[in-house]
Amino acid sequence: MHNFASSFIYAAQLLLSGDPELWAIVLLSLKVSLSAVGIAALIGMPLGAALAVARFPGRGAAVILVNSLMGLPPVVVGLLVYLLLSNAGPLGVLQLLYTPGAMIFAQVVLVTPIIAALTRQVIEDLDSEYSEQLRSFGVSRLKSVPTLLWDARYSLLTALLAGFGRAVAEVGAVIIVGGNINHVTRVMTTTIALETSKGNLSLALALGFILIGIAIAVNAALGMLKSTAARSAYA
Amino acid sequence: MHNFASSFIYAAQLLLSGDPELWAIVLLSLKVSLSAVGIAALIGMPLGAALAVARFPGRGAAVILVNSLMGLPPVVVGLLVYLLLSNAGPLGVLQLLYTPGAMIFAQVVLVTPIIAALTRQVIEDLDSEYSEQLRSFGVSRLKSVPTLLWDARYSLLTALLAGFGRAVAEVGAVIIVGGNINHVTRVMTTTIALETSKGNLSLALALGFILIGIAIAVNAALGMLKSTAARSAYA
Amino acid sequence: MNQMIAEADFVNATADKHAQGNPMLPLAASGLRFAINGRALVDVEALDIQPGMPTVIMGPNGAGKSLLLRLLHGLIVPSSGSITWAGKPAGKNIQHNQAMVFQRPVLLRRSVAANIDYALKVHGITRSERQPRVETWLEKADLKPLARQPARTLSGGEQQRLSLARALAVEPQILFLDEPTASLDPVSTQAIETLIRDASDRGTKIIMVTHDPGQAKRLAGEVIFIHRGEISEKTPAKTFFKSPSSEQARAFLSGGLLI
Amino acid sequence: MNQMIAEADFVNATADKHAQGNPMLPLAASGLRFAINGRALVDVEALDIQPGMPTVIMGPNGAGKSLLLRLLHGLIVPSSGSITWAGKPAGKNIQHNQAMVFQRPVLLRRSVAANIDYALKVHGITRSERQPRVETWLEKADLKPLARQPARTLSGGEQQRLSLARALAVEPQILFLDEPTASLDPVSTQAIETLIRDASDRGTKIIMVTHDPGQAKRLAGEVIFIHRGEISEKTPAKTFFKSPSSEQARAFLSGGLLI
Amino acid sequence: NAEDRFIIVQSTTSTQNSGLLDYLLPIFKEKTGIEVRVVAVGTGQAIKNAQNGDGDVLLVHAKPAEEKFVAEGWGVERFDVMYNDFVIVGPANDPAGVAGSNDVVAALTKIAETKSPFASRGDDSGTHKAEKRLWKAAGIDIASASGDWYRETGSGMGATLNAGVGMGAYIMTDRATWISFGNKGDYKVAVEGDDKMFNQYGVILVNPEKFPNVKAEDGKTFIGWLIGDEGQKAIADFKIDGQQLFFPNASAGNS
Ligand SMILES: Nc1ncnc2c1ncn2[C@@H]1O[C@H](COP(=O)(O)OP(=O)(O)OP(=O)(O)O)[C@@H](O)[C@H]1O
Ligand SMILES: Nc1ncnc2c1ncn2[C@@H]1O[C@H](COP(=O)(O)OP(=O)(O)OP(=O)(O)O)[C@@H](O)[C@H]1O
Ligand SMILES: [Mg+2]
Ligand SMILES: [Mg+2]
Repeated sequence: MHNFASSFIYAAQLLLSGDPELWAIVLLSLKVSLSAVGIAALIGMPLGAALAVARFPGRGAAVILVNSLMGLPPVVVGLLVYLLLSNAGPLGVLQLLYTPGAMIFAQVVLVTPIIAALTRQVIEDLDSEYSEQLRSFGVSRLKSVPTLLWDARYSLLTALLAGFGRAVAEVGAVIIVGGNINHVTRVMTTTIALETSKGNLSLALALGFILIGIAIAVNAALGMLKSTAARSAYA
Repeated sequence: MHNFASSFIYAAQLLLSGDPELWAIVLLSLKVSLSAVGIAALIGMPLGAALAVARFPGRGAAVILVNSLMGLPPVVVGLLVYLLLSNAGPLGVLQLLYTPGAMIFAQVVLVTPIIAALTRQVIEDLDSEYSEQLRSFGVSRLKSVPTLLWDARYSLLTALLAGFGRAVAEVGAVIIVGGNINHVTRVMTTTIALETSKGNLSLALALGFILIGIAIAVNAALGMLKSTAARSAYA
Repeated sequence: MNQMIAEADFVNATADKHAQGNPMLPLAASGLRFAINGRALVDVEALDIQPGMPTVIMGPNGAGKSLLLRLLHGLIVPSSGSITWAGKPAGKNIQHNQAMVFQRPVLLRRSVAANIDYALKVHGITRSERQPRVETWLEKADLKPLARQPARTLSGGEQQRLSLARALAVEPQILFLDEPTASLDPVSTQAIETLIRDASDRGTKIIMVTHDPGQAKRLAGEVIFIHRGEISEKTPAKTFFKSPSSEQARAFLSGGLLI
Repeated sequence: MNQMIAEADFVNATADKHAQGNPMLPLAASGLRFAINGRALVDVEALDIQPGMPTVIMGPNGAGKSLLLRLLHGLIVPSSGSITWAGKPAGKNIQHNQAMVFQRPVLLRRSVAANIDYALKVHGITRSERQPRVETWLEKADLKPLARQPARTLSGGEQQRLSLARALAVEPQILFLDEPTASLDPVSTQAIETLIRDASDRGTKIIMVTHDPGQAKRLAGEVIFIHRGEISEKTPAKTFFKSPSSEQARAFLSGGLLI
Repeated sequence: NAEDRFIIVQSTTSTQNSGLLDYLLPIFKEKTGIEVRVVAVGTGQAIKNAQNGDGDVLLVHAKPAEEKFVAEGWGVERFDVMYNDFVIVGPANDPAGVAGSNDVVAALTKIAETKSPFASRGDDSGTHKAEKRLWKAAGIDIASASGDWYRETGSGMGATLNAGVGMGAYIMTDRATWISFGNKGDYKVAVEGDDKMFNQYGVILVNPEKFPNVKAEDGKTFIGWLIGDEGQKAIADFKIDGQQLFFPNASAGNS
């Protein structure tokens, strides 16, 4: 039977060994996923909030669509982005394929609906309280988006973290558009997939523990930020 | 250049052809993911709600942990479940490996933290309103969980849908524990991965569109349920 | 205008001081109906509000007073009927010159001062102008020591004072008040009534709901009495309290039961 | 007990009717302090509440009345000090026999009837017993026609009546009321005061906050006056309104400014 | 219950992606009533899974590793089944000028000299191991070129082909996968026919003494069929576009 504890120890050893290749992979993972989440938040949060407050025919369908796109399969996103960025594709001139840029692109596509859908829910809940007051202030529905996003910022953190979780954990999209090229586009998840296919299950699991450790570190850092951020004026 | 429109048409043709193999795969996908989300909801919602209302030392750390586990990589979950269910593993006697049961198991592990983390946020927001009133009624923090879940049910739907999105889209875990065995454990995502690796990109993309269509159908069905459900008594 | 005016008659005497030229008035509504599931909650055949001293709306709980204010302020859309301001339908510009204090204050998740600042900002007032105005209104609402406190931790009365100060700060031409002193102690009530009177004297048209006949006597130029969504009467304040014309109002004022 | 009792003196005469044996009293607090960021918002050296007619808490906005109720009811934990009920510290059993109506009603996202039903259910009352009780209290709070309406769409006054009915329905031994009639019309106020008086007569100890001196006169057995978190005085109601012993209460009652 | 009569075969992606198993297995089931469930993963993972007892039969192409598997007692006995060959495919414009070559060492040397992109699976699979042996024979240090013109995709054959075609790189692949591959673009076989590019498949029954749950009887039946006349003929009969993909050689097999 496989010994989980030994994989834990293996993970610690790997980290402590200070292997520069491992660190390069860890850093690339973080760079790609954090960039993707950042961009996805810039798109998804206003989008989700607008969807929460706007009233237009077809809004119900739009909400269902955004919710559904949370189920975009990474492999499909990878394929779509691959076809867009490939030399034969419409964005081929950018020469992004098999670069970290392509991986960020694919993850943005994957994560934006998640952040948008969760933001819509949070903002809709807050808006049920704020809506009449804001309109009384003369703030139109769409113009109320920044206010709602700001006042819901602590609740929205969870949406952001869900997006980060998806980005940092997925392998299907980045492996297609990044190619998992050693020293260029190899990240944690693609390495884990590779080691698994080699049958190096202990190593794969150890890398998995390191990846979860990274996720915990990022979450803890954001959690810290949230609680040290003067919670004054927010009750 | 690849023609996306043609993949759309291809997808429609595939569906209309009524190919029993395709339908079997679609149904297995739905069965596995819906079961997994159902079980994950039964575990994750009370867990998330309890985390939202309970006060104990280490609660902050627990919240960070659950948030982080949203970033569990499917491949790692697949590996862990594989090692548990393998004949050499502690649960080998169950003979679940390479069956749909194993796939449900893995997806439950993957989805539970997502549902729990999002539930925690929703319930924490509602509890900030309800908490004192419920305690005045003599309802202890933990006993208030069912009330809070019930009164937040419409907001929680989005958490459920996020979990469903993750389950129906992921491939890394189900391919390891299910083995992508034709006619037995082949689902939409593993089929897409297989066709991609065969270089049948049009077919893969067409299957991807079908998968997204399924996600939309499930979301629309739940959305319908929500709006026909007497929204009376909920304002 | 800081002396304390308590005598209703004396107040009435200040009526002539009102700027008669409020550019948004008269407010006219006709055939105004608001129904939910076919049940008419507000059903006002005709309503006409002129410049002058405050118009006070009275009536039993659930009569439709709050709904009427929200209809007039443009927050909810009538099932049928129309509302015009000085002959024109409501629009962006008209909305801009109105403010409302809700029966249940909605305070933003910000500090007390930031709540006032926000209202001024979205009203288009520049940063440099805002700061002194925020200070002034904190002072007037007696909230200065609480300026940095999260608004949602204020006591019930403090919240009500803040939401009133926030509405007055933008110096609207029309101000809707929904029971603005319900949670205030007698001293605060007096102070707030003074603020309301000051605004009214400066030309702001006050349209307010209250359950306190004493307050209505002190402030009202005219009283609209609502019962089951319909206007029973609309009478100058003096007449109303002496001899209301509708039976419903008579029963209400004498403390009889209304069913 | 359905006749309408309005004369304060007559009410006082009913004091002897009170069940003297409320098993949870006396309520005693000592050294009770609640501070946020080092600022004491409530600071009560000693408090002793005995069975009998309602104890009414008065004081300016922000004095700490609501915080004191929440401390006594066990919703917030004091920074220091202790509270005992008939000599015992608060516990599950004691909590079970109390109810509170908040200044700002918190209604569940359910129908009006379901709100009352919920309170009864979590109080441990069986389904068969619940239904008639729900009906009774809907009737008493004049909410029968609104039984199926979502509670959160009620008007301000209706919400307040519902939350009072919900609290009374469990027949608590101790009932905290935080300005329970602030949004009520005069008729509803009378009806609610009757309900309160009935409960008090049946032995429920009422501890209530109000800003309305008239209401305090009508209901109170004794008055506690709070100023800046401290108890200025605790006096039998008759004495309090004639000659309050503390300067703060004197200023408050005469409408003077308190700073 | 016939429904329940099945064995699990741990195999590699080439046998599945080429369609060979989809062709063979129904024939086998028709005859014996035994369903064969195939888990197609990397060679390393397939062996590892078999070592955990999660399979009854192992069908892969990495002879040294297979022999080690048997020597360590995980498997009962190894049989040759069939072979195919590796080819190097490249873009039509042929930047290294190797098209038409049948000398793989010379071709690899040219690719390295011209620094033409080369996509390697880099996953320690049977194919990757064979490729590394060829680079070694050519005396080229690929480690120093990694990330430059030599790109290790760390993926299966299909993913590497997709990526290689996408970046215009040469790729070494087994012929079966290539023939059935659907995303060829303008790619053609550039190098083929060198004896060094021979690719042998073997089959092993997982040791039932180590894992009592191994379905030894049905497993043996499958192996026997595969290396017997019927199976061997079926392998030879499997064609795509008229081309034979695998060449049965069980009779010539060593044990
Ligand atoms: N969404 C709704 N659905 C059903 N009934 C509603 C809804 N909104 C309001 N009502 C009903 O309409 C009536 C009028 O409500 P409104 O809030 O205008 O009363 P009000 O006169 O302001 O009373 P109060 O003095 O208690 O504040 C009430 O009986 C209320 O229950
Ligand atoms: N979390 C908090 N942080 C800072 N100050 C607070 C907090 N909660 C309450 N306060 C302050 O404590 C004081 C007492 O509040 P409380 O709600 O008890 O007043 P009150 O006597 O009930 O007043 P009102 O009559 O207006 O309801 C107020 O000045 C309030 O601003
Ligand atoms: Mg109202
Ligand atoms: Mg209070």
